[in-house]
Amino acid sequence: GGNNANTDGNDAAKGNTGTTNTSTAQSTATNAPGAEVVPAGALSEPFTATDLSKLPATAQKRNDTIIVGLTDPSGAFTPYFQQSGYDGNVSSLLYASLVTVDEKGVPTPELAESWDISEDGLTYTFHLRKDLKFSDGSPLTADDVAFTWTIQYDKAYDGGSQLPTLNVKGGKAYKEGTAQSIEGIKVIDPQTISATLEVPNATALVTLGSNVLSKAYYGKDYKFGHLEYIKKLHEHPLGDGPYKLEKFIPGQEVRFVANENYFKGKPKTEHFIYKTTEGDVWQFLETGEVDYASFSATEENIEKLKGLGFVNIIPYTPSTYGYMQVNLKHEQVKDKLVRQAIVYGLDRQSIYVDAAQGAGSVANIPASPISWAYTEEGINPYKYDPEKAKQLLDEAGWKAGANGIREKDGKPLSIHYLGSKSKNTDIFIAVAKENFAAIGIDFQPEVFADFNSLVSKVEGGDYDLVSFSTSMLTDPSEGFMQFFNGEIKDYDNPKFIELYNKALATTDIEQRKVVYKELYQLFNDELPIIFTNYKKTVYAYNGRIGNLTVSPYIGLAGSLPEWTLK
Amino acid sequence: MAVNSSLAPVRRAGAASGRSSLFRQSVRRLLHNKLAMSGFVVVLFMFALCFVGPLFSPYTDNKINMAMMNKAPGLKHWLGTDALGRDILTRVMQAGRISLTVGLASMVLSVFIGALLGAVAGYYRGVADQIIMRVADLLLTIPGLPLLFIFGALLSEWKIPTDYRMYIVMLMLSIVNWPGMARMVRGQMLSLREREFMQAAVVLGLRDRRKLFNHLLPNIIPLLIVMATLNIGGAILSESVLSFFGLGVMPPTPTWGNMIDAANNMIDFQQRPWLWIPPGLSIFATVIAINIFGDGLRDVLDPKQKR
Amino acid sequence: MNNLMRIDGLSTHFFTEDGEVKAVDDVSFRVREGETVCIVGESGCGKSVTAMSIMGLVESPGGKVTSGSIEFQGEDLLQLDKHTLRSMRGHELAMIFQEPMSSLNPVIKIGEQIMEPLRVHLKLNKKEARAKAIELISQVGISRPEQIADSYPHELSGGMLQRIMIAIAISCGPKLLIADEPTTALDVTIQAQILDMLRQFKADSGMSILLITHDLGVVAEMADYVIVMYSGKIVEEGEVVELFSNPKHPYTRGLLKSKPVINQRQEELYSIPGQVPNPLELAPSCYFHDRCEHCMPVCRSKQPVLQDVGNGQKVSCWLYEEALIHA
Amino acid sequence: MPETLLEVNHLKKYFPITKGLLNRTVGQVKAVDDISIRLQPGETFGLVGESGSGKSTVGRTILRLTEKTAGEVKFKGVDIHTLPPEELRGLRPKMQLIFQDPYSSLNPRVRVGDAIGEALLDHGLCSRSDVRDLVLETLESCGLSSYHIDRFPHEFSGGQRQRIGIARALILNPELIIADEPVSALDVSIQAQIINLFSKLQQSRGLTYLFISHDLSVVEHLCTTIGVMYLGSMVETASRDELFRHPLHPYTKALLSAVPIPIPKLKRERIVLKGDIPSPANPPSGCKFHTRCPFAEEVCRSQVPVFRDAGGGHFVACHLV
Amino acid sequence: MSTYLTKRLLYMIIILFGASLLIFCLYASTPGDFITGNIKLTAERKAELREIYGLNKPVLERYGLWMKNALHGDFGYSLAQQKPVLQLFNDYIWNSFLLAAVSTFLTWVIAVIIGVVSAYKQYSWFDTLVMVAIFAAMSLPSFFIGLFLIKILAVDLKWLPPGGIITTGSNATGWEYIKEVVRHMALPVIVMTLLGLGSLTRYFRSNMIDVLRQDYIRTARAKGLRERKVLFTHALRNALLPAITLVGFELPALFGGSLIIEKIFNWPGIGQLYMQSFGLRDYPLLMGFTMFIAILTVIGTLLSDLLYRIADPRVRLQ
Ligand SMILES: Nc1ncnc2c1ncn2[C@@H]1O[C@H](COP(=O)(O)OP(=O)(O)OP(=O)(O)O)[C@@H](O)[C@H]1O
Ligand SMILES: Nc1ncnc2c1ncn2[C@@H]1O[C@H](COP(=O)(O)OP(=O)(O)OP(=O)(O)O)[C@@H](O)[C@H]1O
Ligand SMILES: [Mg+2]
Ligand SMILES: [Mg+2]
Repeated sequence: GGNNANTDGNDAAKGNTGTTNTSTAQSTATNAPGAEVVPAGALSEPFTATDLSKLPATAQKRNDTIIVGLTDPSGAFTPYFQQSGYDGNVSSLLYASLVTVDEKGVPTPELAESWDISEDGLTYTFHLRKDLKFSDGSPLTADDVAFTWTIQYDKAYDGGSQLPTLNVKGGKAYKEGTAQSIEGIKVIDPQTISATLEVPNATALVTLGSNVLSKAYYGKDYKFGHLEYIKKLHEHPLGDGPYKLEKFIPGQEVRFVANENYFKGKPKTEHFIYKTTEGDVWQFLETGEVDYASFSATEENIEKLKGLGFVNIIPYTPSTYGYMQVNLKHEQVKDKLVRQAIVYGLDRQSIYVDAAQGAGSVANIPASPISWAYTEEGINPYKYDPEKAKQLLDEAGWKAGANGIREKDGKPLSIHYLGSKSKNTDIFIAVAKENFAAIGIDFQPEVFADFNSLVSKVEGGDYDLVSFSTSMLTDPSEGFMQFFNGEIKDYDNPKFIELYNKALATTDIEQRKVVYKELYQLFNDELPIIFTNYKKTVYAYNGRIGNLTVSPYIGLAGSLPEWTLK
Repeated sequence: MAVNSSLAPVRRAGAASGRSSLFRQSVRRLLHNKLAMSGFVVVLFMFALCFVGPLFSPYTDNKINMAMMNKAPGLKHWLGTDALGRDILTRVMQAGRISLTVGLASMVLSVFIGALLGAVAGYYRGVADQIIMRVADLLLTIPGLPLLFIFGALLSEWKIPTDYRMYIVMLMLSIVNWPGMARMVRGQMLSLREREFMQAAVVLGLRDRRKLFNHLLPNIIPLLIVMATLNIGGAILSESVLSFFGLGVMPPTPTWGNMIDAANNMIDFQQRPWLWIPPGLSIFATVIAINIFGDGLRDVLDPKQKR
Repeated sequence: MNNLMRIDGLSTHFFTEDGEVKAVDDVSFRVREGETVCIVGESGCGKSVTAMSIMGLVESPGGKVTSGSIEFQGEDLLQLDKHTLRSMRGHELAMIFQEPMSSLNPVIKIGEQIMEPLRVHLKLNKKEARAKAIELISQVGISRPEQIADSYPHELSGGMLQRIMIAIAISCGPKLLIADEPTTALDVTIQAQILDMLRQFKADSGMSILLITHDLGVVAEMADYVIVMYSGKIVEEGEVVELFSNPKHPYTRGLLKSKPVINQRQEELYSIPGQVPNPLELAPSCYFHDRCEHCMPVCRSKQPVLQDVGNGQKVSCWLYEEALIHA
Repeated sequence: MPETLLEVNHLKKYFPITKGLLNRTVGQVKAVDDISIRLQPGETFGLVGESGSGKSTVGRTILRLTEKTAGEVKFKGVDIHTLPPEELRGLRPKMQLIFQDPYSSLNPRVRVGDAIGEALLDHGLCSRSDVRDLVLETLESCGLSSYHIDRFPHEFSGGQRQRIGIARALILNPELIIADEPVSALDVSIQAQIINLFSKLQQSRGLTYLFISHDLSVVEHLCTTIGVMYLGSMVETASRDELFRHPLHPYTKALLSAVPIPIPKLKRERIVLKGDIPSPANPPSGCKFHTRCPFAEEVCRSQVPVFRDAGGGHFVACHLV
Repeated sequence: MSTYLTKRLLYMIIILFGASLLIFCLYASTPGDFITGNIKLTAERKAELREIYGLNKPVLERYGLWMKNALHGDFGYSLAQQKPVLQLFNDYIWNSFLLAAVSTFLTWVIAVIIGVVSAYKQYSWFDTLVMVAIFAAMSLPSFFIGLFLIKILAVDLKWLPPGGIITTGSNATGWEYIKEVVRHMALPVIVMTLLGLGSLTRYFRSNMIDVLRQDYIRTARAKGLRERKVLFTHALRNALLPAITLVGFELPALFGGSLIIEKIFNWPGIGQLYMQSFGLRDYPLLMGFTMFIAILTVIGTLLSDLLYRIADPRVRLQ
């Protein structure tokens, strides 16, 4: 998981595996899917280029190369060892995984043609395809998988992989150096491998079924407790994905060339390039320097993109949601009624939909509308209602005091808000200040340009509300992650824990759906965090590209091998 | 020599009248300098606009009005509205209050500190010089970014109201940013020291304070005016940099810098020039007016200048 | 002797914030070939401006030659185009300035500064120019010429610098050398050396010298013909012997009397009372009237004109005009 | 005979010569090399010599504007160079300096009234309320008008500026005035005014002058005793009449003959010195003047002449006398 | 032997030691560390990682360790980039240097020319126009000028590429490569030059005005030299003298990178890397870079003092 300093919504291939944060700053939440009313002008259907002749000559000339913009990757292209999600974007093209997820987030086979999960939900057995090869032609076997899993339990492992948190049996012993290998990992034959956990975990399938590192290449120099040698291999990756690394020019571009040993066959376009871009990429799309870019789905952006004539546009909803973390230790927001009043009293429609020009919608549960677990059944939409908010505050004992600010026991109702510096935060503060004043709450905002400073402040506990947004969520359980990684410690509702574990204990989707609905209703009422918004994005790409789809979970990587240039 | 205090006021008055006629003469010369006067008038106008103008605006409450967002200039909103439907003209005027105050205050402060330390170093030489200049060297090597963030964290820790933080940060920045100014003043000081009139001051047995303030300082004032007026644009803009780091003013309070920053994307830049032209022009007009006025002021303060 | 230069009705004015300064006002004189003409007069009377007007170096904007003609070898310098005038400057017309210390470029070596006019006007190549420059340096009486050529101005004393200035001025063999107070900044022994040198060059090359000074001792030593200026006007002119033995204008007389002379010690020196009038507040009158012992009512209201009073001497004073009228 | 006002004994002032980036000291400029002067109250001592011969340095070292290298300077019996700074400051009003260039010695941004009066205030010699009157009085005694008081230096002519410089010194009621070429930057007619002012002030206030100049005609007019310097050393000292009538040193003779006399076509026996004044950093051996002396002999090149009394208080340093 | 240089060098080293300690403490006391921002991690994992990276040790101990390694030439690995710090410098700094060097050079040349001409024609329309343009450039934020030029020259007119350092995917070498880089450099260089031009032009103009009043200019004219020669040989040399001191101060700026320009033009420079590392609290890289700049700053200060002594013949002997 990379430390997150404002990654921007405009980045191309967001959907990499494993290496992004659960939470990113609110500022990234420009875009959100349209669960609510879709405002006029926003895109609900894909749009096809109207006039390919307008395509700039630069883009016209390229016949076997596709260029996509990406924030500067650092060159640490070894999966599990990356500090930045952008390196993950690169490695997602270089490495295939055992299991992938479809556009609904449901696990589907990839390198593993099938898998079994034991009755108790503790043992996962993967059956690999035959004749799998790394890009150098060497075979990929269960030993490589075992090595990949094992190395993540090394004492010196400093990556952000979730695998160690799965508690594979014997992992701890290995890490402490008391065991030579991990008891729970068993290579059954060159095509079959299993892992046994200590407690059931529904996310284990995808976590275990991630990229595979070649033991012959990455494990050659491996000694327990010493992983420095891997750093030297970061810029010379050996993978099994659709593309091979051709050249990495720091700060400029990452060049790929098709991998003829890819198990699904060599990709249709020979060359692919990630070009380093920062922030606004309009100029690069307009001049044909990149073939593909994402924009927040504002009416203007869509208008302008349509006006270009040479791009296809597809609407897209990231699998994230925005929320405000509440400091449950503080008297004034400890009370559920106050939190509900805050939600009623905040004109979220204005902030996240109107001011965002339709590039967002209001969130009420900890899941993205595209998740298989998403539901609106029994969910209170908390429509903007200042009267209701006032009533709730009265009920909670906060009575109107001097100069319009409510008081209880002589203490004024003052909310200390933290946000990351961004245009959206500016809008939020402007509106919130007005909204809160209307219902008698004193609003004290503070903004931070620096994510680290913000987090430090939050860790210090000196806040009432702080805006965050999650990073990409694959499994619905990840929507509650902040309650388990220590970020939110003060919400102890036994019912929540019970339901959460129940949902993880089974891998049956229908069963899980039912549990999650209940969880969502609980959260919607209790509001241990305050839900704010979903983002809405569009992808625009060179009209010559065919077969392009973008998965919310794995981004371009899924369809990239199929892309063609007309 | 006896002091005859009863006579003092009378003589004072005489002296003062001599002075004031001289002052009047300077003012007259200033009034004669058309260019400088036009600069002065523009500065005055900017001040009037920003401090008095909003009183006549119906939009001073800065109410958010989603129905009116991003409207082009028209009868109702002379300079159009922003992304939250707020009146740009009103916001430009309100922004000017902060931008002008901050710009002038930080300019004056940094020039003051720089001049003081530079003067002391250049005048006393020796140990004071060594210490000041070496501290300056040290300060030059310190990166600004962590300093800013540490300031920010401390201010947040100490619960300084957000409205005041910018001023404190500006103050601290001026305190940190003196080395450049100080070096320049010191250089000037070193050459002034060698001038014959300073030798004369030694022969007369004048006190250091008088040498410093009555003889040396007046001679570096032209330099200070030039430096100060050149800095004003940077000072106004630096506020927006502070805002960018979350150390400046809190929204929805506008400043010229953050109003221009709001147009930091291709679409606003291209399609909504009314978002950035008014604040941009305001800064431009202020900077150029203050510089022109500064030049004029320097000429007038220079007893020799005759053009 | 032929006229080398003839100045007629020259006026040079400065347009300042406070008004128009008539620095040189209707001045006419001539310089004959091989002659040394001295201009004397108090500081600020327009001596330098006259010289600058001849060189075409009056500061612009601000200063302007408003009328008159400067005929040099039959050509009016004021009518020449910039290029021709520039090619004459430093070549046929050369000038030495008052302040040797500040008149040489501090960051350029002496040798190069001497070489410049040689290269521009005589089209010498670098080597020839340097050889000539070194020759010139030794010609002006400085030993170690090669070493001096490679030094910077600050490394030389004032007297040496002034000699370098002379070397530059005579380098191209000028017809007219204008020396604007060449010795004022120097001490007496060096002054004697320099004046000696000027005399010698004049004798060698037959050039004419227009020497500007306020020191009557220098005038007596150098001049053939003397012009006395006061407040932008010529008040008296004449052959040097005549003028010194029989000064007519009260100002000239005052000047001669106020100079202390060795072995002629007086208890108190004569001094002309009062101040030079403010050039901005000149009314039509004799400009010297408020300092003059012989001031008459007419002096206050009308300006006298330069009149020939015999012996080749001309005076601008009502005393003599009256005399003439009455005579 | 009244007590000695100023006593300068074997004063030396060497300036280091540094070179290059490293500021190495490569030599010394012997600007003043063993000079002794004795001044009685009411006397005027004239110091003449070529440019660069160290006249100004003598003056400046006496006043401790630069630190001496060796020797002793006693003002009314007090050794100025060992006095702590604050005491020295207290003594300053009693000994004043008048500069050669009246313009550069006045701060262009200080009104002349302030320039003249400020030292009074700093020395507590006068109350703030009385300063203006005193300044006006002094201005008038120096021949300036009261309306000049609030003007800036650039608004004055050279002669007036020099008067301001004199007024600035006089207002402190000094006993000694060192005048460093006070008239050499001035016009002839103004020069006369200033010289007259000097003698008038001496008469009315009993001032003592150390008058530095290179113009012998001026010195002759003002001074009672005259010292001639060459290359940092004194070569001749005598009373005025003695020196002008019987100059002994060849350099003095050359100086005298170099002064231009305003009589045209006067045929004079002039000694024009050849060559340049040698560098004080590298003075000639023996008699420092031998390189330019028309009468130099072998002995001059090798032996330093002794500064001795040639009779009747006429001191000279020359082998040939 | 004079001690001037030795003394200065000694001071320099002391200052650098002081600076390194101060800077290290500054970074250490900036809120948050490399682990803090990664809020996906559990508290236990965070503790584990801090142990691995040694972030839990006291500041002074960490500083000592850093200093020891640094004195041995080891500036460590970047935590975020997983590369040796020195290699990262090598990857990015030359790009920044290229941009800065070219634009600094242009800035100086143009500022000198404009300064000379507008001093020569003081108060002419040219002078006024230049002054207005300079103030305009000074009163607009840099991103703004950047956007403006991208919009006009790259997007609308398509004369110049909008960003980057080479054409994406290009394999050009030799002369072709140079041409490509030059084309890509054009826009950022223009913007940087515009930004730097203002104060320098004003500076040269006022120096030049002073110099043009000097007597030796009059002498040069009296020699009959061409006006151009008078201006550019006689006047300019003197006007440039005081500016020589500025040269030393430019040194750190040449390698410091420019955050905003690099960001707008997608230039792979050190400025962006520094900013990014700062956000991440990538201490080894931050320390390495800051000390590098500090060293350059100190050298630059010394250099500017020395340069002045070399450049002005009058100063040398004193
Ligand atoms: N650039 C200028 N602007 C305005 N007035 C000027 C300028 N140059 C000269 N003057 C005026 O012209 C008059 C004559 O000056 P000029 O320099 O010719 O005097 P001068 O006789 O050479 O004096 P000095 O002996 O001091 O050199 C003076 O009153 C002076 O004020
Ligand atoms: N601060 C200094 N540093 C080095 N050398 C100096 C310094 N001041 C004076 N000198 C040298 O000392 C010598 C004597 O200088 P001084 O100014 O006393 O001469 P002077 O007789 O007053 O000459 P002038 O008539 O030109 O004023 C000169 O050679 C000069 O170069
Ligand atoms: Mg003159
Ligand atoms: Mg002297």
